[in-house]
Amino acid sequence: MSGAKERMVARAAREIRPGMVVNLGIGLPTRVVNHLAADMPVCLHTENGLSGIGPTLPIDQADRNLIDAGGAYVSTVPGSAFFDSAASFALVRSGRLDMTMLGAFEVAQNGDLANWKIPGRFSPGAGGAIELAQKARRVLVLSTHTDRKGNPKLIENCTLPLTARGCVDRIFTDMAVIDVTPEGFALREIAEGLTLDDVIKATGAPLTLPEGEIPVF
Amino acid sequence: MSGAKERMVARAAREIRPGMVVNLGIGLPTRVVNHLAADMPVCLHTENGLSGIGPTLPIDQADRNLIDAGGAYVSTVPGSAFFDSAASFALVRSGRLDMTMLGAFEVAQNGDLANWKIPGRFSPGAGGAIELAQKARRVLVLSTHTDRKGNPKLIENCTLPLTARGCVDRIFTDMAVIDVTPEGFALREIAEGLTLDDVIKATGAPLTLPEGEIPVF
Amino acid sequence: MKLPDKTVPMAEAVARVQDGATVMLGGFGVPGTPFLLIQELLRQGARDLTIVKNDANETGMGVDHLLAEGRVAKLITTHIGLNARAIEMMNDGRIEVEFCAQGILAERIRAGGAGLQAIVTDIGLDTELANGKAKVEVDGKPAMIETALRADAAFIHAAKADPFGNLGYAATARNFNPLMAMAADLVIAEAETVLPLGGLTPDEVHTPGPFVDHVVELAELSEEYDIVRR
Amino acid sequence: MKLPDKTVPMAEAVARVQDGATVMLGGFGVPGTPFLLIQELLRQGARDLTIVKNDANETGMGVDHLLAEGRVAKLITTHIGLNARAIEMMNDGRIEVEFCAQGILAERIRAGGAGLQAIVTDIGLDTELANGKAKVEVDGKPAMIETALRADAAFIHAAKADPFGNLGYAATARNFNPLMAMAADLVIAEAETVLPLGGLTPDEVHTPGPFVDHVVELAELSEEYDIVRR
Repeated sequence: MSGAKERMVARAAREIRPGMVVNLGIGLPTRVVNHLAADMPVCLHTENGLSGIGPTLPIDQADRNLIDAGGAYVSTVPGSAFFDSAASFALVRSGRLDMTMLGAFEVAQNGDLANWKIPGRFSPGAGGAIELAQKARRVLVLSTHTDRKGNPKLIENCTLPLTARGCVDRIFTDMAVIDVTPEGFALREIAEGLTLDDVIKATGAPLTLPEGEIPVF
Repeated sequence: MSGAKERMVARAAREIRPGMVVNLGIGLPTRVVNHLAADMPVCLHTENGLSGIGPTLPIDQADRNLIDAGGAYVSTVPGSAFFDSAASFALVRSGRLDMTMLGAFEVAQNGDLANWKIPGRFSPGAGGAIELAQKARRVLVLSTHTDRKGNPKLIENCTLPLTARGCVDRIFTDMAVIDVTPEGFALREIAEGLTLDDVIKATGAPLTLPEGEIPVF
Repeated sequence: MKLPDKTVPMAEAVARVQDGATVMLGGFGVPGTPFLLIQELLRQGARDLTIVKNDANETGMGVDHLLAEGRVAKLITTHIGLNARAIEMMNDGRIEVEFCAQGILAERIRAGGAGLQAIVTDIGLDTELANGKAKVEVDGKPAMIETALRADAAFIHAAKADPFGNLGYAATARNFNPLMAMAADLVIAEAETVLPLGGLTPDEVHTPGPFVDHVVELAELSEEYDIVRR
Repeated sequence: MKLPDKTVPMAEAVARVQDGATVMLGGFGVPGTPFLLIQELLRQGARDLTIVKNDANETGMGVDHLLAEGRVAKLITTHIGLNARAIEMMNDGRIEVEFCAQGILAERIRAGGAGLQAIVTDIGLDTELANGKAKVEVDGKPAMIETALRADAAFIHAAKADPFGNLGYAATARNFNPLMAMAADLVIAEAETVLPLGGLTPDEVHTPGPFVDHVVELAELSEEYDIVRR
């Protein structure tokens, strides 16, 4: 993982506050766990039926019946609980999930999120993403700032099928930390070594800038 | 309990077939359990959250947390399971309850049942009766043939608020065994010592009579 | 990471319940009724309450104390036949009573806890419980919409808990408790025993900790929890 | 009374599944997938199946065998991203795929198992998953009706069972299993261990016996149950 991505993940980890119940989506969000302090009072949830995720285990120590939603062999901690898929999403939909971190194909300036379907190319189904995006109390996106072709992922309007409307609160990329506000995207922080112009050029919608110096992460 | 009532209960017990899941309503139906053989393969269900009801216990052996829906202190058998009220009625509504035995204020000749409310006099709420009556695969009524004033409980049309429409399959009283058929009430058996005329007089709707001799219970 | 600690003194937890609140109470008869949380609610004086409970307990127990002190405006329930005061207050118009079929009350609470808006059922369609409820057809068959129920607070009685709020219930004391423990903005669990984290194995947990806000350990049980001698 | 015995040989249980049946399969990825029941279904030859499963397993495992042999007409699922064959067959129109939000699939199955006609939810209202579904308002807010799902048969994988059909699941192998075990006319549970009656305590039971029709003890597990080395 590049230094910029690693710093993005470390920065996102600082959003997690004591007492929270947090679901970390597959991919980059999962890595946030490596940046949490051992004594941090937090409960990690995975939608396939576990609250209190413990460390990921190497294959030779794995329990074949204990995985997270991404298929990684995880472990429990004192106070973990197992439950079925209905209870797992009951927790999500009823407001007991304080935060989720998700990947994105596109985020619109009004907070719309598209992260599950590229028609004609990639339609695996949304899994749990729709409920996580629509119902977590705070939805953070972790993503590269642009796609593989260099096109911006932060845009005025989503072109892909939506996961949920107006759901995204904050976006962490390898270039910036950006909030979704009633006035659209608001730049909060910028990655070390980049200029404001770099970020503006890589963003497909207007950016509100902070007053004074822009914090660096 | 009178001899006629005792024989009614014993007769009703013979409706329970091996392999069934059965819910016995509060009152007379509960007593059916005393007439089941010890090696009878059957599962008794109580709607407050237990499958596999064991014998009722005297107070000095009772577990304060283990009751049936009527408040009796019961026990478990090998293979009993505890569950919550939602799972308990899931079982009832989804067709997993083979039979229920319920009390009645009124049964109409089309199988309508009223057993939960006498407006202005007695309105405690229906508890689980509506779901038991509407969804058990076979609904049996155990009741005295007439009310305390001698008025028939088996009538042409219910006058009281319904528990469920057209739900009753068979009625056991202290006077007779009567089926609900598309043609109305059909007499199947008569209590020892009674005449056909006794039963007809105590019944508030026409009775189809069996061909040949009427079996006695 | 370690899991957060949610143990608090009972008075502090119950103080968050305001006048006019809707409060769910676990229990079916005696088993599972949170008698000591109810006593504390009574002591703190909240009034104009809407109570959601399977039954109204018996005279002199649990919900009946709240009724006797005039704290209850409305009762959402399935059966109040063992509480003559509740029936009398209903008949006199001193409390409003909303009756549900027992399993439908359970499902409405569960739906609230599961973040659903409603369930669709044919239970009670032919009865007066259908009055005033929206009717819909599903696959050509008639049914009705039973809206989800949520509460401002739920009082839960558990046999065992850990500090994170994982709960285990005893025998038929489970009943409505795990459903209500999902369905309120403020979920307070009283527990006969609070074990250290890990004291309940992940498989023993009936209610997962994320649903629970406060855990209160009971020093000892009151007589109300005892076997009822009739 | 004693509780009925529901143990049968696997071939006898699976023989009750007909061509054209809707079959629910437990599991989320490997854990909880009834691989040996699926193998037996494949061996017996039923075709034109509608399969309800969270995912399509991975290539060469579980559901994929049924796909490869052309036994599946329709798949009701949440995510098939790990099975290239399933995606290809969907894109080529060789199978029909109905996608659900994961928790809504769980709730639709649970509703079927709970004898409800439907649930009402706002999940996916703003997405293409809302297309063609009946919309309703609940308390003035928009929502939609998601109909209950039931199946002709459900294949369940349990860690422990008793002869009456009480089931216990291991860790995250629970997932959809207890929901599907309520929601089919024919519920067949394969179990790694079948204990005598009483071997599961009443509190250890995840699926109560009355929901289950047949219990099949597995002599040994196949490689498909093993840890996946990627």
